[in-house]
Order: sequence, then C-alpha cells, then structure tokens
Amino acid sequence: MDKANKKDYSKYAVVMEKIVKRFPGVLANDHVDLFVERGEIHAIVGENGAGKTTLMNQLYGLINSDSGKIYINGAEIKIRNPNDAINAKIGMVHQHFMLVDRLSVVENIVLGMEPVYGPFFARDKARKQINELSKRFGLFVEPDAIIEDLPVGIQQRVEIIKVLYRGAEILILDEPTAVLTPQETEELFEILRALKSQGKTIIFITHKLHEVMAITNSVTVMRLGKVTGVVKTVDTNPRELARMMVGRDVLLRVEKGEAKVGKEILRVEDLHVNENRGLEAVRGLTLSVKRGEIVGIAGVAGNGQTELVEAITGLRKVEEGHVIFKGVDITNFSPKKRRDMGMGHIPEDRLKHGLVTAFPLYYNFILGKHDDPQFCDGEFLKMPDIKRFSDELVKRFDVRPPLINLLGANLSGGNQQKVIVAREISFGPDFMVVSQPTRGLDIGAIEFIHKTIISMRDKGVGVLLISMELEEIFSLSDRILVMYEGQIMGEVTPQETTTEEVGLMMAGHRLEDLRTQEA
Amino acid sequence: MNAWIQAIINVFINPIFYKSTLNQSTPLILAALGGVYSETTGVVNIALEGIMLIGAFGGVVGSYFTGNPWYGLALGVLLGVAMAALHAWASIRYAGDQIISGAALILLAQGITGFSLVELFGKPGSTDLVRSIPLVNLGSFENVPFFGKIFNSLSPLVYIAFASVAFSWFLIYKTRLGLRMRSVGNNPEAADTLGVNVYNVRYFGVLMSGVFASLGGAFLSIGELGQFTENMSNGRGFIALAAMIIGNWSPTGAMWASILFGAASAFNDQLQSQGILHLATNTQYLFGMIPYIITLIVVGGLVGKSRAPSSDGIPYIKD
Amino acid sequence: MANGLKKFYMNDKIVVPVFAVITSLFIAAIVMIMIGKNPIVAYGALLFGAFGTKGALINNLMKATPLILTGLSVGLGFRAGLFNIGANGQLIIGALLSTYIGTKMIAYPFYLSIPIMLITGMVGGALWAAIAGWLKVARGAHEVITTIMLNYVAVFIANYVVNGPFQAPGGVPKSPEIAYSARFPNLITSGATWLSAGIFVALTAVVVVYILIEKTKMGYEVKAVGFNPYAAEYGGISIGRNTVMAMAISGALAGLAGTMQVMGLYYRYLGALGGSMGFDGITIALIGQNDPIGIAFAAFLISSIRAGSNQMQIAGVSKNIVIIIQGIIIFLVATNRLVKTFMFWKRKEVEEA
Amino acid sequence: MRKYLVAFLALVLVLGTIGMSITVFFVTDTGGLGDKSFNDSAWAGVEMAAKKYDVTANVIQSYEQADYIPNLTAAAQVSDVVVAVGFMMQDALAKVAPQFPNTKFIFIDGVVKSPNVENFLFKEQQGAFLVGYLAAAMTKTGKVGYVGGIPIPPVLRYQYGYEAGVKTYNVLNGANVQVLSGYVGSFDDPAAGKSMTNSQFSEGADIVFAAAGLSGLGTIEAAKDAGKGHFAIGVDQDQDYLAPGYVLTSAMKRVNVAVFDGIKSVVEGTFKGGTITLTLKDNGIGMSPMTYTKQLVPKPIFHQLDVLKKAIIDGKLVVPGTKEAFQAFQVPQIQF
Repeated sequence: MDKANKKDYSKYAVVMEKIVKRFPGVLANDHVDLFVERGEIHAIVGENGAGKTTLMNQLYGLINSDSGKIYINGAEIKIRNPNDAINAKIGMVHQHFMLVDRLSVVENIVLGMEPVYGPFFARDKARKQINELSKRFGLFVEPDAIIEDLPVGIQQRVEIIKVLYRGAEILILDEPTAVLTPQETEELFEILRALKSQGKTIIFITHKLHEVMAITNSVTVMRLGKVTGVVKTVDTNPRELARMMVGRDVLLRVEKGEAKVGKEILRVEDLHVNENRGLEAVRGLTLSVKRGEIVGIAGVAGNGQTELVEAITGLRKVEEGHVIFKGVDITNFSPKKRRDMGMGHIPEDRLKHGLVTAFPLYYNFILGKHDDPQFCDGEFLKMPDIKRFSDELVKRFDVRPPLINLLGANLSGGNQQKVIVAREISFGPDFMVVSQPTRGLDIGAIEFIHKTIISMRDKGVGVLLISMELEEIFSLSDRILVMYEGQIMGEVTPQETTTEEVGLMMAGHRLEDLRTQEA
Repeated sequence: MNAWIQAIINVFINPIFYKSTLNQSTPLILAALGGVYSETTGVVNIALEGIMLIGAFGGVVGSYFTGNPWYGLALGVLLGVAMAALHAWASIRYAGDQIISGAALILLAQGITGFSLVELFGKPGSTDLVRSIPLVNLGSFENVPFFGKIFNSLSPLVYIAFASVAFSWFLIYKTRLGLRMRSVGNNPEAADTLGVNVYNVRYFGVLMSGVFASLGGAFLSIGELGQFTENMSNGRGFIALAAMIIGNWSPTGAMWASILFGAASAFNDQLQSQGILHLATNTQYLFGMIPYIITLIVVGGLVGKSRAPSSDGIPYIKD
Repeated sequence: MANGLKKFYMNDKIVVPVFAVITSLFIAAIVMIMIGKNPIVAYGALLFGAFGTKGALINNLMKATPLILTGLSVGLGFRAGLFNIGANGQLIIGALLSTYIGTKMIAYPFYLSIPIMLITGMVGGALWAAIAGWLKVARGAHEVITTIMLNYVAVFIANYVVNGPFQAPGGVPKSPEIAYSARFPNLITSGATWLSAGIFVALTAVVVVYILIEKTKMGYEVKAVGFNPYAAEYGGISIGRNTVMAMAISGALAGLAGTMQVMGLYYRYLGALGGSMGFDGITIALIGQNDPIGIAFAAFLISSIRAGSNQMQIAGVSKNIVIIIQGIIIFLVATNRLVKTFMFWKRKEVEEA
Repeated sequence: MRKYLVAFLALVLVLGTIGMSITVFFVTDTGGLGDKSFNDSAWAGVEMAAKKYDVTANVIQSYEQADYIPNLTAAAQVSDVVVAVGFMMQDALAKVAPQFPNTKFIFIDGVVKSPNVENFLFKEQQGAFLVGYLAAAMTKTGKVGYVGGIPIPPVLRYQYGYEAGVKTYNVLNGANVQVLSGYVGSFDDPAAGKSMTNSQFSEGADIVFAAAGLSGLGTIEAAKDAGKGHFAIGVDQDQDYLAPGYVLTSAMKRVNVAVFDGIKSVVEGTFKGGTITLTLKDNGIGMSPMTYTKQLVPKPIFHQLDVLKKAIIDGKLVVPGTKEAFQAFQVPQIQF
C-alpha cells in the first residue's frame, strides 16, 4: 500500500501526467496534468487556443502526445487511436459534430461497432439497442431520421448516444452548449446529471463560467498550453476563474455611452429566404436598423440567421419580401452594388467568406474594393497603392506579424479577424452586418473588436449584430431581436429584459405571450 | 419521313437491338460500378479509362500465355487492381490531386499497353487472336420467341455485370462494410473518430474500382473479341464516369445510365443497318455525337438531383 | 548564400517538376535497359532530334508554339479552380472557325486578315469553352465531364464539316486552303521545315497571361474565385461571370493554339490537327506549376521530348515510351507530397539527429 | 562542343547504313504500324524488298500530324528511298520532296507532283466490286452488309465499288439483293465494329464486308460467333486466315506490291516518278485466293467473276468510286 501511495491513481477515472504536444511553431500542451475523479463532472476551462481541445484529442487518441502518460482507473495505458480510447471506455462528443449527415441516426450511432448478421448490417438489432439506451438515459431520438434533417439539439443527443452505445464510462464533451438555447442547455445538464448519477465520469470543456458553476464538481483552468489552476467548484467563483483563464481581471461588460440614433438605414420587410436544400429558413421576417445603433439578433445557430445575413448582403436569393437600404429597394442587387452603396459585412465564417487564405494580406485587404479607383486604374491593379494601404491597416489594427506579404492562412484566427474588421471599417461603411465577430477569439481580441464595433456605432454607423453568444448580444446591443425558426419572437432592450426571457424566446416563445402570461 | 418511322419501329421490334444494348452496356456498367465504389469512399477516379485499357490488355495476355481465357480475366483484373492501387497510393497515402493522378494513369495505361504489345507480340496495333471467354448457351431457351434471341449466346460477363450491380447494391447499402464506405465518403473525420480506418476503407473502394473497371475492359478484349487492339477502350471509361454521375453515384443508377448509353449506341448501329434508309455517309458523324450530347443535356439538367458524396475528391489528411 | 540555396531547394514549385522530369526519364531508361536498348544512345538521339540541327530546332519550336498556348489554357483554368480537359475540343473549334474565315480573306491585306484570323480562332475556342463554363455555373455540371463530352462533339463536328459542307475538292477530308494573306510569314526556313511567326504570338500570350493574372483586376477576381469562391462572392466578385470568363479565356488560348496550326503549319483544317495537345497542356501546366513563364519552359521541354522521340524511334525505342514518360511526370506532380517526402526525408533525419 | 555532339549523333544514326547500297525509310501516318491497313501492308512491301535486295529497312512512326514534315525530312536526309503512306501526308510530302531531289519517294494513296516522287493510287472499287458481286451471289437472305471505319476516300471507294457489285448482280441476274451499310466512326474500335456487324446480321444480312481497319476485326469476330451461314469479307490484306471458313474472301489492295515495285525500280535504276494507278489489271487490286472458302462457291460464279474481271480490265465496265459516279452508274450488258 505504501508503494501505491506514491502513485495511487486508483480513485481517478482519468489521470493525464506531464502531457506535451508540440505543433509547428506552438507548444500546445506544456507538461499538462489532469486529474478527474470517478463519477464527477470535471470542467476544463480556458480561452480559445489554451490547449483544452488538444489535450482531449490526445485522451481520445485523435492525436498522439509527444510525451506524457495517461492512466485510466489507475492503470497506465497507451492511446494511439480512437479505437484504443473506445476500448478504454472513453467517448468524446466533439465541438463540431462528427456525424455523417447523409446517414440515419441508427447508422451514425453504430458506425464502427455495427451489430451484424454475418457480413450484413443488422439494422433491427441496432435500432433495438438504441431504443434501450434512449429509454435508460431519457435521450429520445427517431432512429431512422436522416441526420441532416434534424435540429442541432437532437444531433447532439445522437452524439451522446453514440458515445454511450460504445459503453463509455468517461465522456468528454467539447463546448457542448455553444449551439444550444438556454433551455436546451438546461436539458443537456439534466442529461449530464442523470449520467453522473449512473456513475459516468464527465469531462466538460467550456469557456462559459456560469455553466462551470452550474454543473461541475471541479475545474482545471488552462492558459496558453499550461494548467493555471485546479479548484473545487464550491471553493471558487467566476471572477477567480476568469483571472486564472486570462491572467488578469477582465471587463466582462464593454463601456459604452448612450446611442445617438439617427435615421433608418436598413429595413427588411416580410422577408422569405430558403436554405440550401430549398426549405424555408427565413419566414416573413421584418426588422429595421437606424444609424448610430447596434441591433443585436439573438438566437440559436441554425434558426435562419445565416440565411438572413446572406439575404441582406446579397449572397442569397430572396424568395419574397424586400430589403430596403437607404430608401432604395436592393432586394435583387448584387453584393457588389450593395458594397458600393456603403454596406459592410463581417461574415460569420472568416475562413469561408472573409478571407482568401491563399492570397497575401495585401490582396485580402482590398477584397470587395479591388475595383475601386483607389486600387485599380481601369483594368490594372495599382500595386504600390495597394501595398501602402495594407501597410497602414496592418499598423492601425495591430495585425501580427505585420507583414503584408504573408498569406492569409499564415495568420492566427484573431489576426485574421482583425484583417477582416480592418478592411470592412477602412471602406467607411454607413451600415454593417456583423456576424459572430468574436467566435473562437481570445479575450484580448474580443475586447478589441467589441470596442471597434462600439466606436463605429458612435460614428453613426448602423450595425446589425448576429451572435450566438448571449453575453455579447447583451453587452453590445441597443436593441435585441430574438430569432427563432426564421421569425422574430420579439424585440427587447438589454436594460428591460433578462437572459431567461431572451432564452425562452430563443426556444420559440413569443414575447407578447410571455408578457401576458406574466401579467 | 415514313421511312424513318418505319426504320425506328424496325429497330425497336428487333431482339438484336436489345441484345446489342446488353452487350454495349456491359463494359460501361462494370466500369461505372468501379467509379461508384471509388467515389462512394470519397476518391474520384477518372482513371477508369486507363484501368479498362490495361484490363483489356491483361485479359488477352493471360489468355494468350495460358490458353485459358479465365486466367486471362484474372490477369486483367490483377493488372487493373495494380493500376488502381497506384491511384489509391497517390490519392490516399500521399493526398495527391485525384483528378491529376487519374489523368496520369490514363496516359500510363496507353503507354504501357502500346509498349508491351510490341514487346510481347512483336508487332504493334493488335495482338494475336486468343481464346475468348465462351458464350453462355441457354439450350432450349433459345427457341423462346424474341427473348431467346436476346439472351442466347451472351458472354458470361454480361451476367456478371448485372450480378455485380446487385452485389454492389447489397454491399454498399446493406452491409457493415458498405455503411463504413458511405461514412468515409461523406465525413471521413467522423468515421475516423469512431475507429473506422478511413484509409483502409478508401483503399478498398479504389481497389474495387480496379476490379470492376478492368472486368469491363476485359469484356472488350476477351469477352467480345479474343484480341486486344491499341486504345480499344476508346473513351468508354469517360462515358462510364458520366453514367455514374447521371446515376447519382448508386450502383443501380449507374446501371440504368449505362444501359441508356448502350442503347443509344445500339440504336445508332441498328438504325444505320436499315436497308430502307439511305443515309449520306457523313451523317454518321451526326449520329456519332448523340451519346455525348445526351450526356451534356443530362448532366446539365440533373442539378440538385445528382449529389456526389460530400467528401468526394477531397484527400483525408490526418494530423 | 547557404540560406538562399536552401530556399531554392525547398521551393517545391521548382523542385517537384524537376524531380518529376528526371525521375520519369530515369524510369524510362530502366525500361529501355530491360528491353535491351541502350538508353544513352536513345537519349542521345532524343537530344539530337530536339536540338541537333537547325531543322530540328525549328521543328521543336514549331511544336512548342501550340503547346505553350494549350499549357497556358489549362494553367489559367487551374488558376481559376477549373480543370479544363477540353482544350482539344476548343482547339478544334477555334481552328475550324478561323480556317473558314481564312478562306474568305483573299481580298484582304495581311494586316487585316491576320488579326481577324487570330480573333476568330480565339472567339471559337472561347465560345466552345464557355458552354462548359455556363453549364457549371447555371446547372452545376462538373467541367471535367462536360469538357470531355464537348471534345467528342467537336471532333464529330469537325469530321462532319470537312467531309461535307467544308471539304476541299477531291473527296479528301480536309478543308480548302486559307488565303495567302491569312498565313503567318516564315521567320526561318530550313529545307521543308520553317519557323512561323506564330511563336511570337505564343510568347506574347505568355506575357499577356502573366499580366492578366498578376496585374489586373480580372486576374485578381479569377484567382479569388479559384482559391475561394465563397470569399470572392462575399467580396462582390461574381462567381458565375468569372467562371465563364476564365473558361472562355482558357478556351480562347486553346482556340488560338488551333489557329497557330492553321496559320503557320497546315494552312487548312486537316484531320486530327490538334493531336494530343489538349492533354499535353495538362502536363505542361503541371510542370510549369500554372505559372505563365514556367509553362513556356515546360512547353519547350515537352516539345523537345516530342521532337526528339522521332529520332529515338530510329534508335529503336517505341514512340510509346514518350507517353509513359509523360504519364510518370504527371503522376509525380500529382503526388507532390510523395516527391517532397522522398526529397527531404534524408535531410530531416540529419537535422533531427 | 555542340557541333561535336551533333556530329557524333549523326554518326551513330548513320553508322548502320555504311556499306549498304540502299537505305529505305518508311514513314507511317498517325495510324501507325498495326493498323491492319496500308501502314502494315506498306511495311510488308518494304520488308519484302529488304529480303530480296541489298536494302536496309527502317521505320519512323508519326505520333501526330505535325510530325509528318520533320519525319519525312529526317528520313530523307539519311536514306535513298522514303516510303510515305496516306493521303493525309500529301501536303507535307509536297513540301519535303522538292527539298531532296536526290532522294526517291514512294507515296501511297495520294499524288505529289515532283520528279522524285512515284505516286501509287489504287482503284479499290474494282476489288470491292468483285467481292460485292460475290456476296450478292452467295447471300441466302437477299441482304449483304457493309461496315466502314470513317468515310474517307479509299473507304468510300470500297463502299461504292461494293454497292456497284451488288447492283450489277441484281441487274444481271434479276435479283434484288439489298446492301445495309453503316460506319463505325473509328478505325480502332473492334467492339463497335462487332456490334454494328451484329446489327446488320440481325437485319437479315448474312455477309458483311468491313473496310474499317482494326474495327473490321470485330466484323470477322461477329461472323465467327454467328456461326454457319454467316461470312465476313476482309479488306486490304488477305484476312481469310483470321477466321478460316468465316471470311468469305478479302478485297485486297496490294500496297505491299506497290511499295516493293517502287523500291525495286530504285534498285534497278528504272525509277521514273509520276503517278501509277494500280488496278485489277496489274494485280494491284484483287481478291484473296479464298484458301478456306473456295469449295463453298459454285463454279459458275467463279466464271462470272472472271468475266466481270475481264470486263473491268478491258474497260467495258467502269466501277464507280464516288457517290456521284455511283449514282450515274449503269450496269452494262455482259454475257457470261
């Protein structure tokens, strides 16, 4: 027993010891230790890029450690690939769902461990097993539905069942609430509690501190690849966690003055837009944005926000209704014409829409204005002018490294976002659609971008902000619209509402119903 | 005009038109199936044309040196699989550009067959005659009106082609392996996280494309003729590729599209063979372009209905 | 210095194609040894056939002329994210159309008829390619399939036309000859071979395409669409217009290649005047890494191998060896990761040790 | 340096030819050797000459059309006789031949007017006429077939000659044999050739004449598959051996004889240049000896063929070789 005392990990479900993982140019995990007790919910918190996901990917065998040891239930094991992890009864629900969207729920769940009759896939057996799991953990799904037809919350359930189906005793959930409504989040927490009560161990990656407080037993905080703190949840508070996460006190709210609201600049009337598969995603939506205000659109991802943004910016066909900009009906205008009229756009997916990663920065800085006389003389690009302009922006927005010949792909996420923001602002828009401006950024970059958006507002620019982060919506918006299944559930101001009320609207309740119920 | 209507009716009431359709579809079906296997797992394979050619060549070489056409078939398939393995190696192991690798293999197949033809048979152009795979005689079924004429004396490869369609349908939609193939073609990352070996499944898909495309090629050489001639696949690999797309990447769809092409070609032959039509000689060029124009129209008109596997053509690189 | 040298080696834009070419020649040499031929004699003959005499060099440059253009055609397509396998069909239609115009140019002076010919050829190729571009944009049809189909259709159209409505007297399937004023002047003549002014057109095209890609708005837009169509659309660049445009320019270059054959070599539409130039364009674009200057060199490389291969036959090596060499080159360029692994693994070991 | 290299290489290439009296270079068209047509046949002629005389034989195959001029030039530089085949080479040869007045050129299937070029043309229609007549006489079904490769002039001459032969049989014997004709669209797709032949069989033809290069191999295969009572007719060379008993006969075009004669004239110093049209009369055109099928044909038909052959040779019967001539063709009165 004395010998074991030295390294008795038997009470821990998971121990990761001195884990080192190097990526080209980055030390993603620098001698990280992690101790997770059996049957607890353990949070790993940290900013994006702190190395949380990297650490968990090693536990799940998706990537291999450069050095370090892993113990499961006290015994050291090697995890070289997901199969090893599955054999060790570890399961992982990834931030981006790992679902094959053209296959059915059943097929996704059993993939890799299919019940068979000889060589044939035993669909009926699979269905039965899944129904049993559903019942036991209260996770209801339709076994034969095709994944791409299901809402995100259900897809997440499928992910969890998938893990349970593999007999996982240790569940890793990577930012599971990012795409959920507050109500769905609460449902998820219920499920997690149920799992815990049945003896499962849960590792919960997040950067939302109130969630940590709400559900976990203990917390490991990471920053820049290192562990900066291990605490019991009951012994800590959000402010302390935040300090450990970022290394200094954070301003959780942005300073902003009264809005000086001007004339209406954008009006959307009874808009109908279809998503890629031809189903209606925006269903008769009406809204209006004035100069000098920030209108925030809250909502769970996938409720038509993307389609709304694309319809306003001209990237998607409008089926019915109107988009009126500066008094002109621009419903059928090309993206280019809208830009020329003074519309800016910070897109939700910076790698898909915002940047041409194979272009050098100086080309990225003129995207959308490349044919402006400033950069283009007839058919020919004015290269010296373009480079001078890019040099200025790099300095003004503190893009690092400040080299305009670098390819877009060579920058970090935060700096890529800075390039996009810098570009859009430099074009001097009167109105700007800002979609998920801080997704995946660290707190420093978030602060910078929030301040920039506020200063734009103060200069009289109308801003339409779309974000999945309620905190962001609350701290930036002058008015909040809540979007659910392609419609506006109600309009509120941050001062007169609560996250609960907005959450209910995000789940499909209309404001007037809520208020009448109250009354 | 009446002569035309009469001629077209004549074509459709002639059982040989249907038999010819079967014969002309067979190599397309087999090669298109090859395409389905490869692309279901997410690897684009435009090298079908080259694999057919090498399969045709291998068939004749094997039959020539052993005197047994079935060994020829085996050799053809072996060479086809070898060529597919090169493609797999380039596009899976080394994440190469799949279309470019395919284009390279088409050239390689032409070069290798042309070159080896001279080295092995001492003369260019065509090989000596070899034993071909004996046709299947249905005995008294031959006397059944109409159908007897269609089905009598078909190459066993015709039956193999249709059996392969059924087999492939079952494999892809009803077995564990098929489920894994589809998952790997649509979301290799997801499959990987569940312990499915993406590379192995893709290798399987591409190697199977070698099996079927080379069977299609071997049909041309030892199924139909008993001889290899230079470049005898003559664009059928590309048509098979088109058939696979029109058939929405499914074995049965690819089969129907192949039959469509086979029928177009058989129709062309049969129509020209109508004594009552005295066609100007250069009108045959106008007939000749029909299958290609059909493809253009169908490919152009099938948007939305035809959907490639999501990760088709994208190499999977594990960090 | 050492750093600069290292940079040069590490630059896979140069390393990969050079490695591919050398490896393929090496493999071909092994094949030759296996069949009992002396590769030194064979490659000697190849060099002789490509550069040995004035006539050989002229012939080499004449072959390079259309290859530069088809190489540019395919390369420009790649830049726009399009795989134009249809250079052959575009070349045929361009040649056919310019030949037709060329036969009507008898009354025109050369300074009118030559530009008219060039333009017609380009327009022909551009329109043919634009069909594939349009099908991709409007109907979502993949250009690899459509251009292959359009190649076949072009061949049938050409055969139909030169066997009927546009046939020279005598029943031979070739068109009448174009007017003298529509022909390129010969720069150098050696025996029955000559170098036509078409080489200047091809070299001019290299410069024009370089400027187009690197210095113009259109080049910027086309590249943006090629690299990331979503971002391009977001930036107000029309994907549809630029895809069709890129396809059309690509086709125009291929059409011009066909016109070169008409104006500088055959003076009529004759049989398979495109040969395998469309497919060769793929090899050339890949070796040249889609860079116009690189493409010019790559075209010269391939034309040299082609010109030399005829002499190689006299040394007893089959013409198929050239196809094999070309196939290996493309294969190795496609698997550039393989090449890089192969080139650098030793160095890595040294570094890590 | 470069000069030495050139000299060395030239030496290497020419070395083999020293001490020989005559060097022959054969330049193929893009069809190349193995086309079962004029390239193969011409090469057979070159080899025949090489066997008989003190001649070294070489061949250059053209990869693409643009190679014609350089290949002819390269060949002309190092040889005494250059053999070129195919009307597609006509333009190229017209440019090369005058450059090498000391080299003799033998050209098949086209005409280049230059004193050092001897052109050989063939009246393919005459041979086709005879096999057409034979086919019409032999058919049990009243229908015969014709499968062409691509409708180029020699192939068209085969077609019209064949149809004229059938028509002549009909007129002279009061029969009504029909010709089903079609084109495969390619000279190198035997599978397509077979399919077209099967179509013609299914439409009632029992004898099919293929003038389709390698595609014609499919016709022979089809006849073999179809079994007794079905025949193919070969083309250009004696193809009877390819499927003994199923190839009724072959319409022969003796390119090999032409090439051989041409080389012979150079060897013997009688080369004159100009154009020679080979016909039935001089045996440049003919029917195969029907090694395997002779016994199947009734004697009187051979007699009739002989009479017709004589009529053609005597000029009493002019066989049409073009569409216009065929449309104007009237069957003359012939007494058997």
